[in-house]
Amino acid sequence: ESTAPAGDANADSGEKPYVAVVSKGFQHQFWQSVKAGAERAGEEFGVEVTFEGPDTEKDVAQQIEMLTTALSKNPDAIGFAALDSQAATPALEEAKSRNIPVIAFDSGVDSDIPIATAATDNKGAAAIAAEHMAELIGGKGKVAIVAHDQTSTSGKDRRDGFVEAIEQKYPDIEIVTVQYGGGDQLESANLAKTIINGNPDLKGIYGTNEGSAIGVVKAVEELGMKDKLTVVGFDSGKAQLDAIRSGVEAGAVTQSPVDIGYQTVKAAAQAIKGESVEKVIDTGAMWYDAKNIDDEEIAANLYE
Amino acid sequence: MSNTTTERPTKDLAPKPDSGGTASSEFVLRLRSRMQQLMALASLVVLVIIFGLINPLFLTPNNLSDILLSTVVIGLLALGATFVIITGGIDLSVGTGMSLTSVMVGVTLTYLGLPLAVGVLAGVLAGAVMGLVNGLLVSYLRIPSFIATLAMMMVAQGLALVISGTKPIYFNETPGFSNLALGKSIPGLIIPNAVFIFFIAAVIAGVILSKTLIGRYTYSIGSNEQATALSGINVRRWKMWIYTLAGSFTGLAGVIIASRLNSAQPGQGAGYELQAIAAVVIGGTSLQGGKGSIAGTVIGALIMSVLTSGLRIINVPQEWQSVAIGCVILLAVYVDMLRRKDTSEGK
Amino acid sequence: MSNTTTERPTKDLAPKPDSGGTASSEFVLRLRSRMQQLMALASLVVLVIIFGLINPLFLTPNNLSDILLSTVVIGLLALGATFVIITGGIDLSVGTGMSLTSVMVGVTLTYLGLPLAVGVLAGVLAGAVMGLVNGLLVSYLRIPSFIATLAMMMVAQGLALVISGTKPIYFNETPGFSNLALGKSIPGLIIPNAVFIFFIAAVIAGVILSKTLIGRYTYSIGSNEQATALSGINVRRWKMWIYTLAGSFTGLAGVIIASRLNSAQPGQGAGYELQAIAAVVIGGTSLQGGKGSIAGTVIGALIMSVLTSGLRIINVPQEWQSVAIGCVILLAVYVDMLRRKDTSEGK
Amino acid sequence: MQLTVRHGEVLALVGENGAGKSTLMKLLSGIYAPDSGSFRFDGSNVDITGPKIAQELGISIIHQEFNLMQDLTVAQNIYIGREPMLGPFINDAALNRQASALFEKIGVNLDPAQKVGELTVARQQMVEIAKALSFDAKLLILDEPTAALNDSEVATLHAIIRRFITDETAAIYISHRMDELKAISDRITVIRDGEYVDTLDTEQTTMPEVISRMVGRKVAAQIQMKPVPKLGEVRLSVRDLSTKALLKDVGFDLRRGEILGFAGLMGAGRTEVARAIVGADRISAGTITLDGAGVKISNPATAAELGIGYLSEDRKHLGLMLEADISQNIMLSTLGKLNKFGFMQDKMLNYIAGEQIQRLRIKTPSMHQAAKNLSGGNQQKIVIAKWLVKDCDVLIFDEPTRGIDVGAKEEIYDLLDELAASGKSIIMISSELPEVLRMSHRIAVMSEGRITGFLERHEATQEKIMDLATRSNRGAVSV
Ligand SMILES: Nc1ncnc2c1ncn2[C@@H]1O[C@H](COP(=O)(O)OP(=O)(O)OP(=O)(O)O)[C@@H](O)[C@H]1O
Ligand SMILES: Nc1ncnc2c1ncn2[C@@H]1O[C@H](COP(=O)(O)OP(=O)(O)OP(=O)(O)O)[C@@H](O)[C@H]1O
Ligand SMILES: [Mg+2]
Ligand SMILES: [Mg+2]
Repeated sequence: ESTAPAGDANADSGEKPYVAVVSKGFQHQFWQSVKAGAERAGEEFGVEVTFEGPDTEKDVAQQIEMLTTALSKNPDAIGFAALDSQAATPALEEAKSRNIPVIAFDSGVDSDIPIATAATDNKGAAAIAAEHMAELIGGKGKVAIVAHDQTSTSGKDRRDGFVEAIEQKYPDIEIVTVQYGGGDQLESANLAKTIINGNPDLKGIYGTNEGSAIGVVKAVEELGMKDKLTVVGFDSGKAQLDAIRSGVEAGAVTQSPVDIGYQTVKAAAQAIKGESVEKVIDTGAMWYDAKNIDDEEIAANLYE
Repeated sequence: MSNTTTERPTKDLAPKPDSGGTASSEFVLRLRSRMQQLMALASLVVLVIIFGLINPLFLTPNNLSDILLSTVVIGLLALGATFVIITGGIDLSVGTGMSLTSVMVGVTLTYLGLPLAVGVLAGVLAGAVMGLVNGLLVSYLRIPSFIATLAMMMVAQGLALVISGTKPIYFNETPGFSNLALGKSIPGLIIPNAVFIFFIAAVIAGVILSKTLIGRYTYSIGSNEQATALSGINVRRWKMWIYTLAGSFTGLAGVIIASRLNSAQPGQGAGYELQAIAAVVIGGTSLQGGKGSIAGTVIGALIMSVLTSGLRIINVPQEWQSVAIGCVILLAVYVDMLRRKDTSEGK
Repeated sequence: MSNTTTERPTKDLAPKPDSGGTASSEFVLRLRSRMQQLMALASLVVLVIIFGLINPLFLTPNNLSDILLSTVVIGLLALGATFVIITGGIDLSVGTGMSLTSVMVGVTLTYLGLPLAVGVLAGVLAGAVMGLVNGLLVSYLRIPSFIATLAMMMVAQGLALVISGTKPIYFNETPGFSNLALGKSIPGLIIPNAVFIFFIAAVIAGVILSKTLIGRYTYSIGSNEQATALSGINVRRWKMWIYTLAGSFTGLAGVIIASRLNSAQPGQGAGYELQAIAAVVIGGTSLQGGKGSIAGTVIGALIMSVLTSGLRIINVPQEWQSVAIGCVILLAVYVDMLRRKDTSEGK
Repeated sequence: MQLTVRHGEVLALVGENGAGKSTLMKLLSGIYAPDSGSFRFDGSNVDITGPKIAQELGISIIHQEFNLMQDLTVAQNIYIGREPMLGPFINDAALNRQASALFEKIGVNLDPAQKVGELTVARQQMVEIAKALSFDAKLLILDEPTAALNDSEVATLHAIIRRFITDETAAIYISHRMDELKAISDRITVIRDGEYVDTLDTEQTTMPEVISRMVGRKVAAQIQMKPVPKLGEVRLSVRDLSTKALLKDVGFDLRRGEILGFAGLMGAGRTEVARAIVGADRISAGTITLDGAGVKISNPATAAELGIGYLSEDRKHLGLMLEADISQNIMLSTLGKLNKFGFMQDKMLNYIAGEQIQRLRIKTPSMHQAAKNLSGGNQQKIVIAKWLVKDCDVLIFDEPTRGIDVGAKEEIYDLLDELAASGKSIIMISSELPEVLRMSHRIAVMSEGRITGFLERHEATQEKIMDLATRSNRGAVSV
């Protein structure tokens, strides 16, 4: 049903224009939400959308292969969330030379080739988490980070944004350890339990993505330390939303995954038509907790 | 658990004919097979002590109970893998296969709203069916197990995503489900059910492997498949059942992980297979087939989780953790090798 | 490449005694060994045609060239793995090992600012050293190759992160470096250098495997390690060199991926080992050892990349892609099995 | 333990299974290291620490168990470690030429470029022999080289050995076939239980003498051939059996209580007949009738269920689980009957295994010893024991006495007679004509995949058998 349109001039030939979206991931709910947003925009603006992403956010090479194959399909525009901007340069250059507009999304592409960027500032978002953590634990004590990845941009930024914010503003808060669970819930849960067991005076834990945060929540639940530890998370997912509602987790920072996908494809559709697009589309990040979780503005960005 | 084939009752040894020091050499053989497990156990104890010395918090009952809990999933996968590996095969499908079975539990309980017991059964059954398919591929289509189970690994991964619609399935409608793994049925004990389930499964696996017909054939197929076939054993059919049996442990692992996460996560599982196989091999089971024990596998799985947890609790930076795990695995296996020291070349 | 042991010169055949039609059975044998490769090639061609029919864009020179390019890294890893697998071993360290070697290239070129050639050499050398360590572990410490290379996989992963400081190393200061893989040295041809490097490497590997002592002993060790040792061959030393040789292909892969990504990515590589091994096995090399060819491996690697790329270009949803890859791998290997059809049990 | 070999002689080394013959030879060729003692070679003390050293000294050994690389060609196997080089490359053409020249010299027919894995056991043995002779050896050790050969091949081998022996060379020849010793050896050294017993001049001794030294007691000088008993009705009937590879229209009847011998040159297809009957190989045509009913046998499991057992000629690859212990090996075929609700009756199992160990006098310290640690002959007994416990009605023994010592051989013969007398039907494939002649009630002779004739016991002679065995494609006989 969904074979790629052949030929260069789809836009003119009456066939639907085709936007190939290459994301950073596929299986996580976050990326599935981006995909949903992209597809919604596809329907709305009459463009065909394909969406794919590598198995892990470490696999730069696999993503480059996907981007290269996407280019072979002669898309009318490309949406791209770079795992590593530099590594993608040759493929992006090719897109440019073939006049295929590139829309960067998620954390952005460090290059002037993309005509627009629909991104969240991961570092900024992590700083929001840090502020709330600090506030919740009263500005002092030990905290730990369960991160999802050590090498990917999002993994690093969400860790560093948090660490930097704490170091700058809260000298009395000590980050005792940063450990990585690969975003795997089970692994993160085991990991978080070990951290808690190893640091009896721990005040809080921050999980840097959905899987990590849910893992931390599981750990706290399993240890029955609901009221003793402050959990701060990232993104959403049903388990995390439930935890926030029930008070196991204090709150989390959410980006707007649906909006990211939507804005990316929207910009692509505009570019294909030759309309001008905003260079920077800030898809924002906001804090949510049990109090504002059902606010319309927040709820729109949460996924189960 | 007392599950090696090398153990057997002493009483009924037939009279031995023209042998020199019968009783003593019998005893030596017995002792050696005990030693094998003692040594692996010793590695485990040494590790626990070392971590305990570096950080006493490692030895708190809570942490030890957590380590046991964290052994369960890999441990269950390793139990199944032990059977396959003893036949001389390998099973790469256990990781994503586990995800697929947990999705099947989700479909049964959440989508279809069937009772808890049915869901558990569905998970184990799904695993068994997957194992059966592996077995058919390996024995009747004669596809090397590495390839058959690699393909199954990919297919299971894809099907888990397809069936779940690429999103987690939650079990909020089946309230008792998460107690399956995390409940503490034995009053006063902090050890959760999952650990007991694992140990019961291990005992069952051990008994099957050492005391039943399918266990015997598992060893004999691994020792010499052709000779076994020529001895009038329907090797293909038995192999098929062995893979099916192995698959049901994968299924059980799928049930437990679903219960523990209170959700079926379709995207996870890749990479678990290597950990499970590592646990099996650390436990002294030979990838050449013919040799191995469930007790060894349990110890191997414990070594893996103690190592992971210990390195974390003593705050070894993540990047050094994998280096350390690699080295300790080498060391553990090397010590094991030394013990067996069959050092003559060409042997 | 003509690299199977089954091929041999015709001239000096000794008279065969009690066989019916000597010349014809010789011919049949010859034909069969050719067929083996022809069939794998046929699978490949069939795949290409199918994808081409579904989406003509698949057959554009640009896309075909991209597929060749995407074969290079897994292909190079598979070349090395072929040697190890023919000895009857397995190499799980190629994936993360590749990352480690690419980090070493980064250190040499970017951190130390040494000339390009030195960087390339450093990468290959780093791979060789890693292979050497694998070899020492396997042959002198007698650790099963699965465990030795699994440990190396973890250690390499960790070291890559430690050495790089857990961040990518970029090659912006070494301008020519990215041309190594992506430059197009042959005017008028759209195929990038990396592809030629891969094919040259494959030819070299093929010649080594079929025409040199180390190649001969690779087969010999895989066929019967004991007998080889009893024939007065220093099996341990040769095994060590075989692993070292295999490691240098991993090193070359590290150089190429670094050049292609214009950066050394310390975190990636896990999972590549299974793909490389799959390519080798699809190419007809037996995990039992003793049998295999480089030509087969090259075809196996091409099948893998055609499959991946083809499914993407015909827009198979991602969750179905892995299902499809799994099934096609099964099919390809099954067809291969059928051809060899040694269907008798106990044979 | 002591042993002296003189220049220019063939020294036969004899002893019961497990006496230590192979072990001694492995010490001599550097595979095992001695705990104490020394070797003198050509007058000087030598320290043989490895196979390579032995080779360099000029000691060349053919092991009892094959040491061949199945995936390499014949020539590659023979010259491994000594490949002719062309720069950095192996000169395979020269390699094959060398091998061809060698084969011509020693008079064997082998294709240098064929893979060893494609050869029959007998031809693999010829490769081993050729390999040993390819060294410039001064001392040639042959550990049961004829176990897999038939009489004409044995003759060829003996001719090869005689040509090899000069004033500079010597050979040690291990065999359980007493008639060969007379033919080839100059002196005979007897060992028992790892100890030197005596050395006798072949000319001046008799075989009963040698045998009594071996077993340490007097044995009956000549065994009486028992008369052919009255046979029962036809139990197994094979008609028009053909396989793609070799067999053509093989047909015979096997009666209750009958021992049907199968003779033929190596590669005649006797093993193939057995494998085809039990379903180990696929048949392209033919019918098998058992007790009057047609049966379809698709694999050895079906055959076993129907009561047809096959004891393979290649015990190492197709008979034994080398790493598993003796009782596991013996009981392998019977496990299915020894379980209650799937649980193994280990007491029973060990009891039966113990019985068999005693009955066949398998020399082992314990039934839990790994099979690989037994001597070749005792390994063969394990395989036999496996089929004895299975209690099949039709038993196909393929080279059942391969590598078994004289004493044990008699025991096996008695056993076969006993089995036949109790109503079992036996097919015995053997390359030893005296054995075939002695044991069979009737003999089927094969050549090139066909049965070329049947001989009743009273009319059979070595000459008649050889005549039928060398007949090519004409005159195939059906029942
Ligand atoms: N690796 C080993 N471990 C333990 N015992 C062994 C080992 N190898 C051989 N033996 C024992 O040493 C004894 C001598 O064995 P050897 O193979 O030398 O006998 P043999 O005289 O060659 O007999 P055969 O005629 O059956 O070949 C046997 O009792 C055997 O069980
Ligand atoms: N593995 C094999 N691959 C190819 N050909 C084989 C194989 N095994 C046997 N053959 C061929 O089959 C034919 C019959 O061999 P078979 O073993 O049945 O003979 P046999 O009469 O039992 O003789 P023996 O056992 O004394 O060698 C021979 O021509 C042999 O070359
Ligand atoms: Mg012997
Ligand atoms: Mg035969």
